[in-house]
Amino acid sequence: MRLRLTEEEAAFREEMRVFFTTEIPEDIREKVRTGRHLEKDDFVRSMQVMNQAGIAVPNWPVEWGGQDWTPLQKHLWHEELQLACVPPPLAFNAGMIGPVIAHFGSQEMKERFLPATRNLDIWWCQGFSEPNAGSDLASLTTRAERDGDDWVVNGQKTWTTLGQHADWIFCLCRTNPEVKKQAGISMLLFPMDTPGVTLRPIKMIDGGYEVNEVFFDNVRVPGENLVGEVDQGWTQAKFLLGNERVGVAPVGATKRALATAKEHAVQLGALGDPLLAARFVELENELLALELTALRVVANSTDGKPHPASSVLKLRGTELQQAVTELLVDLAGPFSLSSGSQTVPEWAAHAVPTYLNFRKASIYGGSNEVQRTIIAGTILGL
Amino acid sequence: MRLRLTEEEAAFREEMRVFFTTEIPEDIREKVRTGRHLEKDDFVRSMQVMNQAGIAVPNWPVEWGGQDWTPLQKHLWHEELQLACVPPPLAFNAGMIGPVIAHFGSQEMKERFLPATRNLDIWWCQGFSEPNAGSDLASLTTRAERDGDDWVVNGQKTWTTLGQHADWIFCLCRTNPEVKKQAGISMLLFPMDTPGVTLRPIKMIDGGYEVNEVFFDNVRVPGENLVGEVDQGWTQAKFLLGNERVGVAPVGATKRALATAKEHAVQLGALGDPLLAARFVELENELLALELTALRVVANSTDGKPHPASSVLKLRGTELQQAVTELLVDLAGPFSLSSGSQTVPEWAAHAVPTYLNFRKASIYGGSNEVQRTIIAGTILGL
Amino acid sequence: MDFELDDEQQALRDAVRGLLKVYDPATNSERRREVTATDPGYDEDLWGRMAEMGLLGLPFAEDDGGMGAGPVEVALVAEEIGRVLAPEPYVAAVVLASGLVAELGSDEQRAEVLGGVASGERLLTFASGEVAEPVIQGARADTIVWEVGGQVFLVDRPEGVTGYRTHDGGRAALLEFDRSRAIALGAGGFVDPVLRKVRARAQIAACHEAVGAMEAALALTTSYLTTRQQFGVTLNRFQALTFRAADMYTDLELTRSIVTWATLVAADGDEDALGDAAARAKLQTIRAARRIGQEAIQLHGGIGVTDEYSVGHFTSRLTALSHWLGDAREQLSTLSAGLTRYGVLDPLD
Amino acid sequence: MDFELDDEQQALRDAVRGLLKVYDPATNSERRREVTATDPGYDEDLWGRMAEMGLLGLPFAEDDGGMGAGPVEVALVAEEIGRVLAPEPYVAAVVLASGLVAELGSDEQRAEVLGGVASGERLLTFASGEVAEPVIQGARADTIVWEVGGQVFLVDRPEGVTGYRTHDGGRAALLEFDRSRAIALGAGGFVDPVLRKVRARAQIAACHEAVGAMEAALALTTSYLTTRQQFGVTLNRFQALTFRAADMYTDLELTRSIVTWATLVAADGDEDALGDAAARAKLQTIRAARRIGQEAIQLHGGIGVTDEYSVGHFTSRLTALSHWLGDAREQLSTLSAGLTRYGVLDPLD
Repeated sequence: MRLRLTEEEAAFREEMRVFFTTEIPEDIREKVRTGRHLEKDDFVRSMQVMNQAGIAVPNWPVEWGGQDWTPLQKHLWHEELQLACVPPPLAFNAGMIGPVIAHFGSQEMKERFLPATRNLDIWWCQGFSEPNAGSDLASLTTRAERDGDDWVVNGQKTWTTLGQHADWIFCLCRTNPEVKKQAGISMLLFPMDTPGVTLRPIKMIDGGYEVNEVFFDNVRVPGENLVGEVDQGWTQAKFLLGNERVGVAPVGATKRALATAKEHAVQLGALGDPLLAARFVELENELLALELTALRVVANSTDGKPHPASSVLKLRGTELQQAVTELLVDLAGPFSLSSGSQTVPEWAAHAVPTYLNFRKASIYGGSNEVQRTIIAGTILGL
Repeated sequence: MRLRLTEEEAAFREEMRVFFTTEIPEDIREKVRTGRHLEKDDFVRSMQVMNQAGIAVPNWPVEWGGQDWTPLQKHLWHEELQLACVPPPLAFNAGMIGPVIAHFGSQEMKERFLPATRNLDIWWCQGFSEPNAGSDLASLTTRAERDGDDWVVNGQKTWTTLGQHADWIFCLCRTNPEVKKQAGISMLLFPMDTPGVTLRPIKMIDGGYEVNEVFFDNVRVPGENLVGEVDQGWTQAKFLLGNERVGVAPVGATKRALATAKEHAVQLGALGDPLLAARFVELENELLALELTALRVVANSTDGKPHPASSVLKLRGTELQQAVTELLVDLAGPFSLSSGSQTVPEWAAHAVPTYLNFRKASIYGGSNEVQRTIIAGTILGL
Repeated sequence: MDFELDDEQQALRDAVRGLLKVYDPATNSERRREVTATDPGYDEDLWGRMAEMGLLGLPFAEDDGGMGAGPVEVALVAEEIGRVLAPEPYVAAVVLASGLVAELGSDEQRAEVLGGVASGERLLTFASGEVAEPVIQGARADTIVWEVGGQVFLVDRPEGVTGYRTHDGGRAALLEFDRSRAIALGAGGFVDPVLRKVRARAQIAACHEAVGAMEAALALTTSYLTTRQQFGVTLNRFQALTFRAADMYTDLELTRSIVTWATLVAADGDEDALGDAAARAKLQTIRAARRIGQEAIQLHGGIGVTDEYSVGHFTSRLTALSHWLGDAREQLSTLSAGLTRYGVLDPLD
Repeated sequence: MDFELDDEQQALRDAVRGLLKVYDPATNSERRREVTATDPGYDEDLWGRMAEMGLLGLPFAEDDGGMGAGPVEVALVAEEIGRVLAPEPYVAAVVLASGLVAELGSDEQRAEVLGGVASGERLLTFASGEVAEPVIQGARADTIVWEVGGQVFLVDRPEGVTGYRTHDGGRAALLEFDRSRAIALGAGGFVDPVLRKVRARAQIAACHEAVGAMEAALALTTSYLTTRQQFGVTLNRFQALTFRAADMYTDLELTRSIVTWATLVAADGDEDALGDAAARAKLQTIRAARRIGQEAIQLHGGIGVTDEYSVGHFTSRLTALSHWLGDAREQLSTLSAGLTRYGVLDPLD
């Protein structure tokens, strides 16, 4: 057992810290810091700076731009990034389709897509969930039918996050309705401006736009845009969702949000209230326990597969993330109603919209009910 | 809508308060007040004083010693009794078998048992749960077989509360194994000293004895001791368990316990701690909301049937009862370890044993899981 | 003790429910969105119909142009408003601001101001000079009931106030009075006890609005659980979800009890008891509102966080009601201060 | 950063586990009951075998007759003790009381006292003169390490002390010193920093004991859920129950992380950081212990509250550990006081 980082690890961490706090444009980081809306261009600029330095997609194979880092280094990279208010590399590119193409795609497909994907020249979106297939993803009904060398796609996706910015979609389609539902699914790639693709943004409870419905009406997709083999989509989706759970606990960002809340409380002179102080102490402590658990998990993951305890990180991580937004609402108190005002501090005006928006954290990306099911089943054998 | 008690109701309440605080022996009430162990004789003396005054079994039919009280009067009787630290009339007699005999029994059976039951000349115990039939009561396997006019009982019961004091048992037995499990059950009455009955006390986690296992080895029961009709036992059990949920929320006793805890906190000079004060406020408030809910339920129950919301009372009532025992443990702090000591206040020495013992409150008499199932199913239609 | 509405009260409730049915998310999910999209954020025609029904003058004396009704009637209006999230500023305008005029105004002030309130022609709101709290409908109200230093004045709305949209779809503004003409209500002077009393009544009415909203949020949730399919069955087959709905129901019923009790305390007229009862009702409401608001969204999944589906709006409104007129901190501090003044807490004494 | 035991540590853990297997509730539910039924409430033969294995001198310098091991080794012994609820007073006697002697004693005192501790011949315990807290094994201990006014003394156990059984099956006593001969440890004087350091180490060891107990309580519970039948199926078919087991696991893992980290802080030797880390580990342990202790009983149903089945004993022991060496109030107050001294809390700095 060992508490400290090695000298190399500490140096690596410092290098990341310096990079993120000096190389990523300050205007972008300030937006993240104050919880303001990020434009598409903010994500692109930030990711391209990282890609330039070769650290946009450390989890990818080295030959495709990844890094031969230890799990701890990847963790440090991710934590420092969050603490420095850097927008994380776009998950759909860096965490989802990139690794899938690198693992399942042909050499042609890799060459065609991976460089553009890690540089955010292509903005990907995820075509997985459907109106009647949320947690029960495998029951999806969007179908792709062979027509010569092409596929013709019909159906509908929903909860397509940031789809309004997307250039391409990776889309799970039913290619064989005759077999067990998991066995008849394939993954297709196609541009969002293909004829027959329609996107409808869904307004969120905080007034913003993040998710979309996407409709497919006889969308023609060339056969070469099939990832890997026909009917291999479920395997690819499981691979992808496993990757999605890496770094799922937003520890760094939540720590930063909690420290910022503490600054507000000090400014308000509110920390003299022992009940409020106790609430900070309990949250900081749970967050510390979570961070240390994340470190344990990265320290023990050897084969790159997601540790089953990553469900613990997602579950408690989103609970704590939400608890901090709740704390900010209570800190704003009566001023939390001033959500549209210019006369209260920005954080207080944002408090309730952010609180409401972050209810999604325990729903998206595998709801907390799904995480509990995984913990009970996979870890506890129940 | 009306806030106040009517003059008559207020007078009734005062009458109960005076009776309980002057007629029930002080030594018994002091035992309840300090959480000391009650002997069999304490229950008997207390109930006999009440029976003498005609108020031991107000829920029974008037001709058998009950009272023609309104639901509110019954509620006031029950609350005042708890606030005055009077041991409640033995539930197995007053709340369970008495009403069952009065409702289902023959005239002979009523005359034979009811007067002795309400005077606690017979101490009844309940033979319902079995090792493999807890929450799933209907799957019981203790069987009663016809032998001439008699029944012969074989099997085992468990969780028989205070069975060590019992003179008689009311016992659910399977009389027809061929039909649907609910349809083949009958209720038999027999003395605990019948040959073939063996009782084994189960030690509780706090070191006391409350529950027992009861074994039946060819126990011969005369046919006249069958309650009502053969195979009517499930109906009788549901009737009984419905009654059991009346007055299930131990509001008065919990209020008293919380007020006593507050006295201890004041004596310790601990209420200056805002966190502790807030905990008292929150508990008192939830308890107030519970009491007012109990009042709403009694005010609206017209036909004597248990209101479905009684599951709410049992659920939250036991949660709050447990929360108060937990508060006392924390109040005792380091002294809570002195559970066997003579040198700390009695309440502090009792704190943890009581806390551990009262974990039963959310298990016995229909666990909180059963109550949530009832609320979700019966009330919410889920 | 009796917690049931009498026949007349039930008739009033049915009438109010009928009037507000336009906002019912089950039958018309668009109407509230339309109304809250443009200033003043509520339906002035509907406000006029509420006036015609007598709702805007409900708690005022008949001599002042009101209906002479009591807290129970006000409570049931507030609860119906909450049930459909009607954006009309009933509690702020009628119960709080106009309530102060009814208590403190001279005969002339009451006749003039309350007459206009009851007829729907004049919108009042309340502002405190001490705290820069958001003023509900501060940019639309005709007259501000302004409390400063424990005294209360009538002030015309300043010119050129710009309001803003609050997260729950309402409207608020920050008001600054600069050489505005302020007229003392009645004889003037320090009126802290009256301020406390009227604020407590408004707190209780706001709690009823929250109870209505919680009941509706739970109903939406149970309905969703019985219709939404996942893994080939409806969601109510998942025990972990139904148990959470059971806990929501338990929270709702306990809150309904304590809030109704507080209304009866208000009706009973004991002013000492009123402040305590309001603090208790508010604390319980705040706790239940947070749990129910969060669970209602979670049990809906993805659509719960969209603007298109109504459940998130309930959570937003419940959050607003929890922080308006005193948040949990205030109630805890009030009740903690009184903790040693009694032993057992007895609602029947 | 590395949270794994090395090979030597794993070997030690396996040896301790083997030694304590007599108490494993899965294989021998009676042994602990027998041992705790009669004074001194622990198995003196087993204590002797622990001495032979070197466990009782584990953290002392080799020159003092010890093994020169560190906090990690102590932690794993404590965790094994917790896992089977072994009633041997390891943390109180070895980590706390003897830990003070090791830090403060003169060469002669260390040689004499610690030698006896390590060989199992002399039982030490700790008593504070300030607080009339229960003294673990106060009626059996040969020597009391007595803290009064920030100074620490060695005192022989007074004659005629009567102990009592604590709710968790242990033994404690109230000690009164009346003209007892007290010998200052080492040079004497005020040694608050050392007291804080040794107490922090004992707190962390107690947390490890709790982690072991929580792990075992969860294992008992999951095993029960997969075997106990109700309504024709095993209990693990009830989603509401399995979700609660998942929350127990989450609590356990988070606690294990923070407690292990605190041990590494102790091993690292930074005394400023140590007190803070111990408070954090203790607070998290107290919170998790309550939830896991309560849920373990509830998920067992009726047998959970019996003395015959072991799960309730785990809850009892977890409650004792939560209140011993500083309850939640103390940790909250310590940590609240330091809240503004840092921004982001960083365990890697």
